[in-house]
Amino acid sequence: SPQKTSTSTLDQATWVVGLDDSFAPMGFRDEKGEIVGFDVDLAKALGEKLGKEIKFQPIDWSMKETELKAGNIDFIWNGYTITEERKEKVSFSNAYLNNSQIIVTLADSAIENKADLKGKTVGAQSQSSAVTAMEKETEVYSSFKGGKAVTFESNDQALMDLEAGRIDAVVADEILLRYYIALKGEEKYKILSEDFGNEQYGVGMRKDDLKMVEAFNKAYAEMKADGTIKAISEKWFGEDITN
Amino acid sequence: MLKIQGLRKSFGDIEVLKGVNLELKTGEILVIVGPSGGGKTTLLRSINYLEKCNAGTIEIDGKYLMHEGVYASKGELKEIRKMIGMVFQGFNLFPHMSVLENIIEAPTRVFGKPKAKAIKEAQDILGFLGLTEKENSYPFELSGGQKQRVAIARALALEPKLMCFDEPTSALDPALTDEVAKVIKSLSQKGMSTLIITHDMEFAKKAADRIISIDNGIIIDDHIYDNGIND
Amino acid sequence: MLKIQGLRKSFGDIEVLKGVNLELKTGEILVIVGPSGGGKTTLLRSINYLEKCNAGTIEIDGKYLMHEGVYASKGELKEIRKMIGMVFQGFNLFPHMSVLENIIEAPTRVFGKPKAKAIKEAQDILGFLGLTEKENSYPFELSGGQKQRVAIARALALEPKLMCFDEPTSALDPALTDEVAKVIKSLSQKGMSTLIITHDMEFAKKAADRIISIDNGIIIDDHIYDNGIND
Amino acid sequence: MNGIMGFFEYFTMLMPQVLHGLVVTMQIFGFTLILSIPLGVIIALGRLSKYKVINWITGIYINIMRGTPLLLQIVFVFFGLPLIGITFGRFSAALFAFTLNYGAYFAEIFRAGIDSIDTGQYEGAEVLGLSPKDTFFRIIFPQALKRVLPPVGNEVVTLVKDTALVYILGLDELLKIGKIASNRDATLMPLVIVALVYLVLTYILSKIMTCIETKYNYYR
Amino acid sequence: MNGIMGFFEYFTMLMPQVLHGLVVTMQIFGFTLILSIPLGVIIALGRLSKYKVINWITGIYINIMRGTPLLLQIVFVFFGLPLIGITFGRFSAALFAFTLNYGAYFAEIFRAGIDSIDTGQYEGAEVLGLSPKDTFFRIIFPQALKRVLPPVGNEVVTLVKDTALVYILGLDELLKIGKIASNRDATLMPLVIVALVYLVLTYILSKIMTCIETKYNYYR
Ligand SMILES: Nc1ncnc2c1ncn2[C@@H]1O[C@H](COP(=O)(O)OP(=O)(O)OP(=O)(O)O)[C@@H](O)[C@H]1O
Ligand SMILES: Nc1ncnc2c1ncn2[C@@H]1O[C@H](COP(=O)(O)OP(=O)(O)OP(=O)(O)O)[C@@H](O)[C@H]1O
Ligand SMILES: [Mg+2]
Ligand SMILES: [Mg+2]
Repeated sequence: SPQKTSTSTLDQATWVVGLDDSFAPMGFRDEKGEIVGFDVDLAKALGEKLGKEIKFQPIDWSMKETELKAGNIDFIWNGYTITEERKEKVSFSNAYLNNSQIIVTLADSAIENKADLKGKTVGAQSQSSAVTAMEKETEVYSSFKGGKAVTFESNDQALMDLEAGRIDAVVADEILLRYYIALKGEEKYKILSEDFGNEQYGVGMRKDDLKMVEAFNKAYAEMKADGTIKAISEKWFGEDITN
Repeated sequence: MLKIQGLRKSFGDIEVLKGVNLELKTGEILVIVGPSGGGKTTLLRSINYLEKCNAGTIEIDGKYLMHEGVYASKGELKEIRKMIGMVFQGFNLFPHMSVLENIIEAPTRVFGKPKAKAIKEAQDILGFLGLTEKENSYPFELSGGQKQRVAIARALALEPKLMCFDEPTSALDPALTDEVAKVIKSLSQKGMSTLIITHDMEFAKKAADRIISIDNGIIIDDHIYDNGIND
Repeated sequence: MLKIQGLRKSFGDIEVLKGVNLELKTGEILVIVGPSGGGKTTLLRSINYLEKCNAGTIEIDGKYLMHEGVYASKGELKEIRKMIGMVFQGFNLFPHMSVLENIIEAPTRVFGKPKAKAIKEAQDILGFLGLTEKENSYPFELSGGQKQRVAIARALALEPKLMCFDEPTSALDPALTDEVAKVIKSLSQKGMSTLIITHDMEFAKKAADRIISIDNGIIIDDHIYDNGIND
Repeated sequence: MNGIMGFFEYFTMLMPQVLHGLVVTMQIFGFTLILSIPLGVIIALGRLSKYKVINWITGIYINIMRGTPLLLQIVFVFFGLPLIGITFGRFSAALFAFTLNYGAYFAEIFRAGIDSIDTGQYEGAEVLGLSPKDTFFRIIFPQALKRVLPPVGNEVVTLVKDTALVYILGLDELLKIGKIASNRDATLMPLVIVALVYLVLTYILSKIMTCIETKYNYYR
Repeated sequence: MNGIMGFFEYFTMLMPQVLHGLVVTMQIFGFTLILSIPLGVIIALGRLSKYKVINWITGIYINIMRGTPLLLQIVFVFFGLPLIGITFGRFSAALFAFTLNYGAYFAEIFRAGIDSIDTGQYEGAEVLGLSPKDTFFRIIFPQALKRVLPPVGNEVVTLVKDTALVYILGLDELLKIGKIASNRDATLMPLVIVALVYLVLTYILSKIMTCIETKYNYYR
């Protein structure tokens, strides 16, 4: 196996951060085509602190763990939700951001709570943690029209479909969804008070590279303490929402 | 029946027909001979509106196919062409149809003959052309002479007023050639007018009422031969 | 030169050659006539190894193309075939090559003639076949007889020991036919043996040393005509 | 996923999902085929028409359809048309885009096939007095059909694989099922399985095409 | 994105990225073309070979390549081959998979073209004593080339659009650039722009193909 099991990422001079460059505002491309975002700034800060050269490698999100395992990238760092399933495949850093799976409908929708979703078409991003979160609430999930969610390549497409009236609600990461709603006009949408639970973002590293995980957590804590993290969070979200 | 005056046709720079004049009476059999490349095929194709000519007049059975360089309307063209039959130098059989299907296609589709009647007539024609055994063969299974006879049969089944043959006996043996001459003669007695291109002088003399010669795009000899029947 | 014994060939159920025996001397010109569908083309194609026969012996210039139903080895076949020339009923010209290119292809590629020499010789042949003006034309621009003459020229340029013609004059006028007969005769005096299929008895008598007839897959008449030169 | 045993267990587990994906794939495939082939014939006729306008319009249509990615066409039909008030269902949108796209491809194939028929065949039909309609449907088209069978076969096989593009509409076709499972279980195994399913599918289709081609071999 | 003014501003802003994507697209396109056409000729010869083994192997190769989605082939080359110790770079992996895949498609096209040449042409060459090599390269292949130009043109246009599949390796080709921008700005405008770029690209390519076809029109 080509996995770099014997050596630790920590020993490398260059770190490759894998990200889906369409994942605003965590990691995406700006108008000039530069890779930017909250997670990108975090990674850069970490690299500076530890004296590592940071490279960003865009990947297809559906290939992320495969990319990590194959050694093409060293981190999955892109609004990567910590789940039990994923823990079996990667080692997570400590959680650094809280997030919830919120439900959005059009402003004039009659849907007020999860129970109202019965028999309705619900959209989400394919292979996102939103799907995992919904699947956990089996009863609600199976009450959807078709017995499951309709999954799209991106949250943007799910929202477009919502506007076209072919789906009745979208479930997604709060952080991502708020970004889109801000773009498309807040007045068009309604965010329900109920959600599909809280979860946390972490950084994925190779499963057996505990040395790296330890070093990561230590460095993060120091950056949190010295205000680096706070500054970045304020830049992207207007306030410090990190752990 | 057929009257051609001042017919001119060029391919690019080369003028192939240089003012052809020709007259054919009803029931007459006219043979056109002449050296290779003289324009015989082009003339026959022009009469069938397969080549567009540059100038001249073509009158068929009192109707103008072309009048002083101007072609008839689409509807008229269609009517005129229905009267003409043609056997190509290259046969142009339909490869996906059997011998019989090739022959009955036009009688049934164009003239609305009942299929059984068309088949019966086709079999008669195939009979005296010695092709009875091949009626269900496809063109690719035929010898050169067999293909040629099918092409003749297909044209005959149309019972046209004016029939054009381009080298109809090039692949036929003398016995069959005689047979074809006989068929043409008997049809001409029933009123079919015939134009034949051939290099086979034996055949020409057997079939023709009159033989003319064309060379270098012009009729050079209007009366090589005349069997005297028509005059 | 050529010796065929007991040659048999079937297409599916139909036996087309039913035990053909034939002998051709060096320099002899043999004309094969016979009714359409008799198996003439098939015989010629068999000699050129374009059809695989079922039984019999074909011996060419002392070498066995086929010996009692067994074909020669690949290498031998190649050597034997280099000696034979063939003009097809359907010409088989190469459409993407000009007349001149069609003719010089084999001399330059197979026999390694210098290009200038091959062109010179090709132009000579085109000259006495009346095609000088067409040397740069492509096959689709030629009339039927012109194509046929190019096919003849292409085969002649090979200077084969044994030449096979399948209806070489079907599209030629009498003057050209005579010309072709003359060319064949003069080459036969230089030692070329010739097999000709034709329906044109005039041409046959002018060219042939001997005429035989084939019908229904068997040689039925070994001496229709003999000009007495060879015997 | 250890060894052959693991493969079979995994295979059995995955099968129901794969079958579900297969059904979606086959639906898009089948309906597209049924709709786009006649469309292709019509467009091909337009392309060959002597009326300049029809000629020109069908030409532009073909160029646009073949000149832009099918994925984008699906996106425009599904997400774009609602902006101007035309809303398709998920499946109908996919079908609509696929039919328009494949209609253009088939049109080009048919046009080329029809063009390849020797002029002698037209002339033969013309001097027999056959109507343009008869000439086309009884003489030219049957012969063209034989010639276009191989390229049509190619297109059919491509269509099977192109159905995967409906993932963009949230339809769970074969490949998407495989990608989801591959990502979930961090193994390439589901993709291997999906590849095998495609292989079987295309194999069957090409056998069918060969059968049809053999049927047309009665003449040369 | 208000009106025509907005479009032009947006267009200008997006252009540098689009150009970057175009470069990636054109690289994959160009290299694949250069490598896969000769490969296609070789495989086609194998397919027509009288040696059963070669025939059979090339047949299987073609069936696998055409029978499974190119996307999966890319995934297998990039993620699968490292498992058996063969590691490609991102771009080389893409190129390798594309070449293998398009080689198979071109092979089928060439084979069909060669098959379509009349047996009379082989016979004509044979009785002239031309070697099999000369027969192929001087008589058959030049004529086949003329006939395969339209299907090759189709494949070339398809290739331009298929380059979009390298998104799976994270390469920033044209379509991905469009999708990212569309996603970021929550508008379909970038996709419209990308579609136009594809249209221009394929238009230029088909003009080039038409030129080449015209060059071959000197004979019929
Ligand atoms: N491919 C084939 N399949 C079936 N039958 C065939 C095939 N080729 C030839 N035949 C048959 O074999 C017989 C002999 O054909 P061949 O071409 O040798 O005749 P031919 O003597 O050259 O006649 P022609 O003077 O008309 O050219 C014919 O009856 C023909 O129908
Ligand atoms: N499509 C074409 N392009 C250029 N020249 C052509 C074309 N068709 C015919 N020609 C030329 O026109 C002339 C007359 O051709 P045509 O076929 O009418 O001759 P023909 O009298 O039928 O000869 P043959 O007896 O050899 O069949 C020939 O010199 C020929 O080369
Ligand atoms: Mg002629
Ligand atoms: Mg014959």
